[in-house]
Amino acid sequence: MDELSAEILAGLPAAFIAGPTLIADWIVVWPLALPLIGAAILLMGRSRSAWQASFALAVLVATLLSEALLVQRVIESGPVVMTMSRWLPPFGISFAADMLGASFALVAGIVSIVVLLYSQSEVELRETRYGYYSLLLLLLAGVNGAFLTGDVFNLYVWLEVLLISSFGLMIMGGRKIQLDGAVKYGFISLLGTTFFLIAVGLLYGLLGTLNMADIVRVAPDADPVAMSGIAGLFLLALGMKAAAFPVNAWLPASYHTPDPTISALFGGLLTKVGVYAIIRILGQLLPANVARDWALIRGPNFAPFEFGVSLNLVIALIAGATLILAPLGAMAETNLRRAIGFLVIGGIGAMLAGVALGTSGGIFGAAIYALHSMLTITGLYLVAGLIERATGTTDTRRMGGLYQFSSPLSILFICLVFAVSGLPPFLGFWPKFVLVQAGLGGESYGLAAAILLNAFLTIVAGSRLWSHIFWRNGREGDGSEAPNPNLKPLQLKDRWWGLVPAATLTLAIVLLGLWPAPLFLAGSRAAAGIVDPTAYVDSVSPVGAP
Amino acid sequence: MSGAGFLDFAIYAALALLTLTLILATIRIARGPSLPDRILGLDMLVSISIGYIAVIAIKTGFMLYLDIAISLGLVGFLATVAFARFVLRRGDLGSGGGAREKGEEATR
Amino acid sequence: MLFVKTLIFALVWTAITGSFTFSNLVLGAGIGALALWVVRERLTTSLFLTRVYRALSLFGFLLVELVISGVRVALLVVSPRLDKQLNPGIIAFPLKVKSDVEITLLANMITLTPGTLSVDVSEDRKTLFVHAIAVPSKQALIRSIADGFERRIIEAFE
Amino acid sequence: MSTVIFRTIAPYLSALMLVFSVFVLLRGHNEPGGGFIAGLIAAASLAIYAIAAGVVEVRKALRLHPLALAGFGVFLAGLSGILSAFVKAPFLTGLWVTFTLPDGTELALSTPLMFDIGVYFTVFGVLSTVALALEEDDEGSV
Amino acid sequence: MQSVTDFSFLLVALAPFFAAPLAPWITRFAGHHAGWVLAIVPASIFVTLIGFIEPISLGGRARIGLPWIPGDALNTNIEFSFYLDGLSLVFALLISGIGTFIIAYSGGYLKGHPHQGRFFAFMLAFMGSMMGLVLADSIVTLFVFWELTSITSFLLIGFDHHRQAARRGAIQALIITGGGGLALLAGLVILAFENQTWSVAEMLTRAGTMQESPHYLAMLLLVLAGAFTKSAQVPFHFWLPNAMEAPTPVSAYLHSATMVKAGVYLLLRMNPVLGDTVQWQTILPAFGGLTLLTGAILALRQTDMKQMLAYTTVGTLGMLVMLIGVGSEAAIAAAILVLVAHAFYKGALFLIAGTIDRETGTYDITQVSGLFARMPVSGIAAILAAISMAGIPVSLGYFAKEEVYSLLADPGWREVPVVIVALVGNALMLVVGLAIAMKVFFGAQTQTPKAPHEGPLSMISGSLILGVASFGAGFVIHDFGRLFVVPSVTAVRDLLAGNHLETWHFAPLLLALSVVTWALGALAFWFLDDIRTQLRRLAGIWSWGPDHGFDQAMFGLIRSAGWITRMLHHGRLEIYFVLIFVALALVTLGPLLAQGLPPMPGIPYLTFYEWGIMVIALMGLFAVVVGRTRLVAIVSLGVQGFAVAVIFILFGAPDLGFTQFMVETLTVVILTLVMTRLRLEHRDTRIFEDVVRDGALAIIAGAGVTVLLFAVLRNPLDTRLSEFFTETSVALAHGHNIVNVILVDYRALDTLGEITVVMTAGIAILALIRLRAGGQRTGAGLAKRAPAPKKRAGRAIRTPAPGSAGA
Amino acid sequence: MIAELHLYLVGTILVIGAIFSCLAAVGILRLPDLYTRMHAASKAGTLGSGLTLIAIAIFALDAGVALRALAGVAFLLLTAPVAAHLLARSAYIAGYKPAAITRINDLDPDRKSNSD
Amino acid sequence: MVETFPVSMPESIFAGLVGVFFMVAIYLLLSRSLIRMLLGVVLLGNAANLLIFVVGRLTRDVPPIVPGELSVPAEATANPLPQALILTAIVIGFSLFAFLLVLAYRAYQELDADNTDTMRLAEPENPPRPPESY
Ligand code: NA
Ligand code: NA
Repeated sequence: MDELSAEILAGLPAAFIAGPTLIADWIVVWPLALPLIGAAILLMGRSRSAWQASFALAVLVATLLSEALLVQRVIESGPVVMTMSRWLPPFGISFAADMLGASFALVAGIVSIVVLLYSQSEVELRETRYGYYSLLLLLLAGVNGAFLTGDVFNLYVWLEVLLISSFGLMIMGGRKIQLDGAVKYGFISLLGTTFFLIAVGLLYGLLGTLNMADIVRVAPDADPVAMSGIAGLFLLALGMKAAAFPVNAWLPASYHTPDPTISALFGGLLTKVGVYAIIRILGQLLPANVARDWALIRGPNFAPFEFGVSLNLVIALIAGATLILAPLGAMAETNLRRAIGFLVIGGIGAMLAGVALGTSGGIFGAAIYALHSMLTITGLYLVAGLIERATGTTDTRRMGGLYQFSSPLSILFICLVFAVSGLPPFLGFWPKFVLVQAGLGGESYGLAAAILLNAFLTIVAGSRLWSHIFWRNGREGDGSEAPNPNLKPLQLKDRWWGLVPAATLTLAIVLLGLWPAPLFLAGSRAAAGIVDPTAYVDSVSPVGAP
Repeated sequence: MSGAGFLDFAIYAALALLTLTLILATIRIARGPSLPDRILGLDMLVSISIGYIAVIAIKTGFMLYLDIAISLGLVGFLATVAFARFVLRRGDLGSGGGAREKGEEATR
Repeated sequence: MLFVKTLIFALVWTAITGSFTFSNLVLGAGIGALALWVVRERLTTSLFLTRVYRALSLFGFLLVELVISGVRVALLVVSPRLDKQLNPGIIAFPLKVKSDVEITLLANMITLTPGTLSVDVSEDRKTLFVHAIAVPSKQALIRSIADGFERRIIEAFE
Repeated sequence: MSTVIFRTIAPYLSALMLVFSVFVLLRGHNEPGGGFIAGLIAAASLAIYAIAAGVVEVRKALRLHPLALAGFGVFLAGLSGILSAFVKAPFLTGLWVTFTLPDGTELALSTPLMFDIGVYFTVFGVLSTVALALEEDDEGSV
Repeated sequence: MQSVTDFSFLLVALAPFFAAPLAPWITRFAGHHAGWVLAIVPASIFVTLIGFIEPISLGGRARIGLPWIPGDALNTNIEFSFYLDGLSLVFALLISGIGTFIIAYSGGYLKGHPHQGRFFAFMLAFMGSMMGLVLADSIVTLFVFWELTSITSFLLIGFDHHRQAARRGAIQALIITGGGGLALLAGLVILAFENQTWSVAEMLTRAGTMQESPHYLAMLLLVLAGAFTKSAQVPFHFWLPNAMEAPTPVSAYLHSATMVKAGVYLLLRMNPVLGDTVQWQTILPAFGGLTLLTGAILALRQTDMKQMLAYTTVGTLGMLVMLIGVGSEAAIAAAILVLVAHAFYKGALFLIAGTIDRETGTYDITQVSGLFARMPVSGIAAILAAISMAGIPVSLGYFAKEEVYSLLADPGWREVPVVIVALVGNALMLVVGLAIAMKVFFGAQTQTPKAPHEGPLSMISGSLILGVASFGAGFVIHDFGRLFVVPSVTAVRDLLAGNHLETWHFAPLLLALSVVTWALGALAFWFLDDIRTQLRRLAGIWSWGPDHGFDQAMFGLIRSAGWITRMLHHGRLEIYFVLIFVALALVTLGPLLAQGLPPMPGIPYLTFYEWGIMVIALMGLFAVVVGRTRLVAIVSLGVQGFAVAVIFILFGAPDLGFTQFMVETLTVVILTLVMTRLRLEHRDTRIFEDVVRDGALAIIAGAGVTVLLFAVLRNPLDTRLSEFFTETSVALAHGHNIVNVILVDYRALDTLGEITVVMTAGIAILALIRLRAGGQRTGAGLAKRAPAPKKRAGRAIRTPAPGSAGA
Repeated sequence: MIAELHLYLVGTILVIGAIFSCLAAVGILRLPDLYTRMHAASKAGTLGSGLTLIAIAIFALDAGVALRALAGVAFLLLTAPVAAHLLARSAYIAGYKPAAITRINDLDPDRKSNSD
Repeated sequence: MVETFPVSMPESIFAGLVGVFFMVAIYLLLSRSLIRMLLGVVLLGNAANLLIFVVGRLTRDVPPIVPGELSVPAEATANPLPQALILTAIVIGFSLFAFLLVLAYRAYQELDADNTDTMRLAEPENPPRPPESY
């Protein structure tokens, strides 16, 4: 540093983070940097396909390891922060891993590894020239970036990374139906992220900052009118990302179109990022603005009344509608993976219900619901892929007879269906339990009832799927008990690469259902950090904070 | 009038003229009638923009705008090439151009 | 020959960067060499303006012609009875120049000069089709091009 | 576009544009420009070359697949960020090394420059990939 | 409270779960003898539990809690905890004891069935769930096991999965009991809130406080919804007869002895916490009585043995609920006796019915008679069980019935009607008992689908022992009362109950009531065929019942689900867009309209060339909209792009203008490159109505964003970030172009993400262009390597179909 | 005085350049067909832009900027005629007929069938 | 409550222009024709970029570039941060646009349709009714 800059430096408040950055603090960067650089290396060697799968696996394992260490650090010593380029926040971009982000990242890492192993049973995806492995790593990089960043514009960037990599994955295979699905997914998603960009831009215009911890500090005093609109815009943008009613059409239109492996990856990761961002932005950064009157409904002159509508109420209505309508879709669908898509959406309703409650219990429930959903939905899609291979169809009416045919598939499917329905002792019960508790405790009886009704309808839908695909001997229509002639045994590769990862994941889900303590630990800490962001803000410590 | 004053006047005059020019080119783009006419208009728009940027450079005293002008010329060329190729390949003149039948003939 | 081209590129580089230091020249030479390497397949082996003074005179002539042509067109478009002034036509100009570079140069110059615009070159590279805005006489037009640009190009490239 | 005129002029124009793109890249830190625009100009030059000479020739000229170049770009940018780990600074911290050349010029090498070069390669690689693939997808080019 | 320190009952509760996964393997090696092997599990549980009888009868209780869910989660530690007292012990003994016979029985009953191992696994899992349920202390633990019984019974009822009726029964049971379970969950959560504890044991220490709670009624109704559905009370009774589609051991175990009693258990458990109120004492007896009569009458209508037994089970469950509703010490004692007696005789009868079916091939009592000679052991067991069912002295059933009638000792507004209903119900159920024992085993032998002979040891031992126990328990009724009834009543009523049960006693009133019962029953048995005919005729007239209603509700739900889903997910992208933009208009305009629009701005000062650029931008936009062909629109797109670039340049953003020029040009270029390959119809196909709709929506939504922008703009901008960058750019970041320094230094991470997007787009686009799948694969995962069609799809573009080529 | 003259020179060139550009635009509006319009665009347009770049070269009083501006002019001279040629050729082959007043047409219409 | 003031700066008229951009973009996105929708995407991107530009407040003429010899700009410059954000957004938007464009191209090749109403593979026009059975 030359003399001139030293002189300037003296006139500035403080420009640099003074002390050296410990190598240990890099733990918050690796979950992003490893898959990102790994993807770049894969691309550089794209013509040599032999080592790509192993290399991708190695990168994923390293990423998972770093995520696990990160979670451990967060448990031990609270949020882990690194502000890039050494510029003090809010001037530089911070990466700030609190329990919410770190635990989400960890589960995302698990999902990616399972999917990578599973995809080894899918010849088409292994053709590395088209970049499947790179895209997988990039998706994870985008997801982790979104989970860990402490800057709203940077969040936008990572949302786009995961969006574009999901585009790439969605069209892997190039089937017509994929193109159709991708058109809908693509255009609607693009709208969603553009709305997000607009909201971020307006937020900058209003608050003059992009750093999340800094926003926590200044948002409550901002112009409430402008803030209402911005919060609403965030809700719309992220609601689209999370597939909340009524802007969720892209999900059932597209998730069933790519290879099941990809469906699994999407089902596990994509919408959860939207939920994460909703929790982060509406639950942590702008809760005061969300809870404030968002709009006033005034009665006509002859019946003067005023009814304040908070954004919480809007979210609650959205959550309720999503909770109830989604399982109806799952009931009505005859395409297996499309039906699962509706189950994904139902879960989103539950998570939004938690956000609508806004209490620590609600956020807690939403967080562990998301963690559960990431695992369970991934498992469900993976098993659905195996079912499609064994039955040779995607249509539940043409399936049937699998119960006798394959015990492993039966066990996996029923465990996952019960998990997604929220029947104890399966994993899905716990978040619903927490949410019902939070709803009743917060006297939001409607939300609690909607969650229970959702569970009920999901049981109906799930048991029908089970009955039609597994119990029934044959296919709908042609004498439903006549044996299904189209069943073919899973090939060796399906069993080793398909069944084993799916079974391992399911086993983990079952065990976590039986012993949910880790989930509760993560969820409660995450919720505490969201509801009271003091620790988060302190660890980032933006310039200007008291 | 001082040199600086004259230059100021010249800059505003040039801006006025170039703005008018931009509008005229835009009118050609909007009016067509054929696709090549519109492409010509767009090509024109590019070269006017180069002049416009140059005037801004002088107005603000930032010579850095010059590079924008040069780059625009280069990439604008690519645009015209692409359009020309479209016209050639597709034999598509849009509407007008007095060669509807021929346009269809040229369709392969 | 390649050295000359690289040198020219290095000079262009120092020109656009506006810094005439030795290291910048070396950098420019390096970048120029790289750029030429990329397009190496397509670089014609013909002479590249060996006779620089003729080339410069050609360039000067072009600039003068360009100004004249610009003024003519400008006057043309503001004339109130435009259609009276117009007498357009497409004529075939028999080429004497042979090489691609020469043909290209000629065609471009024709476009930049008064009243003419190169439309196409025939497949056998013997004919250049020129659109003229006012064709009083076909032969006169052909002669003016042949005596003007074409002659100068041939001189510059002999 | 097999006209003599275009085919003749295109290589020179492309080469000039490539030179220009490097210029735009290197001065980006102090004046408008930078990796993105430079990469874009470079890709445009390649596109002109491809339209004139055909994709096969461009691929031959490039040797590497342009997408690998893009990978290299992101790799370079990421690496420039990780270098700061060696000086106990956070990710993507700008590091500067200044050399004095024999003729007295100061040559500043820095990770931001490395980063911008990464941007350049990425943009160049990807846009070239897209242009060439689209061009190739089309049989019987004009 | 005396504490029993032996925690082996924890293992007792969980042992079946450990055995369940092993069952298929054991069955693979041991065949149907696996029944005997696996029966060791419940048998040892039973034996272990016997050791608890004495200490518990002396007032002991045991509790064990394992840490399960960490304490800071809900500020309430949820434990995986169990609690053993008189009540849970009785249930646990029943479950393990009868379970032993059932498992052994299943070995014979399902001999040779390909999925016998699976069956054992389900049965053991169910057994574990049931054990867990009755032994649970934490209500979370209780609820987990509660739902586990629903899940395992779902799998068991659907065991004969190839029959639609079985699947229907299973789904019906799951939906009804699972749905009730959800209500129960809500009730339990409120209960936990109100009690500030998850532990039932702790709640019991605060008995009597909940009844004052403002949420009492909600809790009560929700808990009752859970218990009534599980215990098949009217109007949820219909799932139980349908559950008879299960293999008979399942019916015997789940649907008489155990699962359906879970609701009864819950009501008994909750009696101290929620009972003793007018609501409790009204609702329970009312529903219970109705259920008793309904079950008894419907049982008469049947000729299928399993159906008859099922409906009498419904009736008995009604009786139990009725008694619990009364809630007095005597009523609870009666309930315990009825419960145990019913488990014995009904278990025996179910097993016998299963044996008969297996040996004769039918369940229909009109098809079989005179079996005694062929199946003497089963006949004896049936007679013993029927005696108990009929309440003939000195069987266990007799004491149960007397205990019910003894409610009249303290006649009140509840007791009298309860006894009358119980009497009628008992009489009608007597008929069923007689019908099965007499009609089937005596009379002339008839031709049956299979030639009958006695079942194997595994199948007859259970029924015989249960039959003997039904009858024989009466001889040790005093000890029975001391060891089981009194501790249970003590647990439920929280008082030390007395034991007045004696084998030989004389109570004239009770005897008289018993006689009336027998007389009524005998009369009905005499006219059974006529009664059945009349009942069936009645059923023919009024065919609608809740069972039919279930189908209607189910398929109505499915149909409306289909309709709603088709409405919402129609596949028309533009309608999806309409929704999104309506939402955009709402979120932007909603708060602003409600809270007051920002004041409209005055006309600001702009230079003439700024106005000019604005005009050009608007012209460009206009041309894009009205451009008739797509390429014209694309060319016009360039105009607005250039205008935007010029705006950037005019307002001090050369980098932006630079990039915008480049990108906009390139956008137009690649649009053109692609358009070169497409041959599209030129016109905008929108009809006028759509133009109006789209235009209006566009204007409103666009206006929304604008107004929001105004609302932001009227606030001053905090520029500390930009000031910092401006001050430090040269000095500390060594760059003069602040924007570029932001991009590669201050916010380099954004740029890293940005180039990642670029790179990823490259990968995706290349894959999109190169990866083609022939086009015939519309289903995923199918026909992966199908040959490509001769004509490449791409060629179709250049050889357009006639009519699609429009110039 | 020299400085004043310098500014006058710059201003004048600027205005002349702008006038050329403007007239080129008038030309493309007034002239009857594509080919005649291209005369206006390629000549007057190039001249106009070129002059403004030259104005910069003079104004900057900096060798680097001046050379860059001249390089820009060179680029213009290189690209403008080629672009005009390509567009005219494509339009012709695509069937864009010259305006009715065009007297001579040496381009044989049959040529276009084998032109690409 | 913060002090607010009415807008009568150049920003306000450009805010109006942003609105028009949004309107046209939305109108095009609703057109059902993939190519027009893509034009809408481009316009939407421009609208968002302009919005960020305007919301960062407008300063005439002075770019955020420190003249060579100085270490801080001599006069107030345009706000550099929104410019950097927009640059990132432009690049990202362009990448997404390029993908969607090629997607539309491939969709047209494979599905023979530019009209989204006729693209009904993923969600068929008459979806099968859910079976009424167990
Ligand atoms: Na830059
Ligand atoms: Na950038």
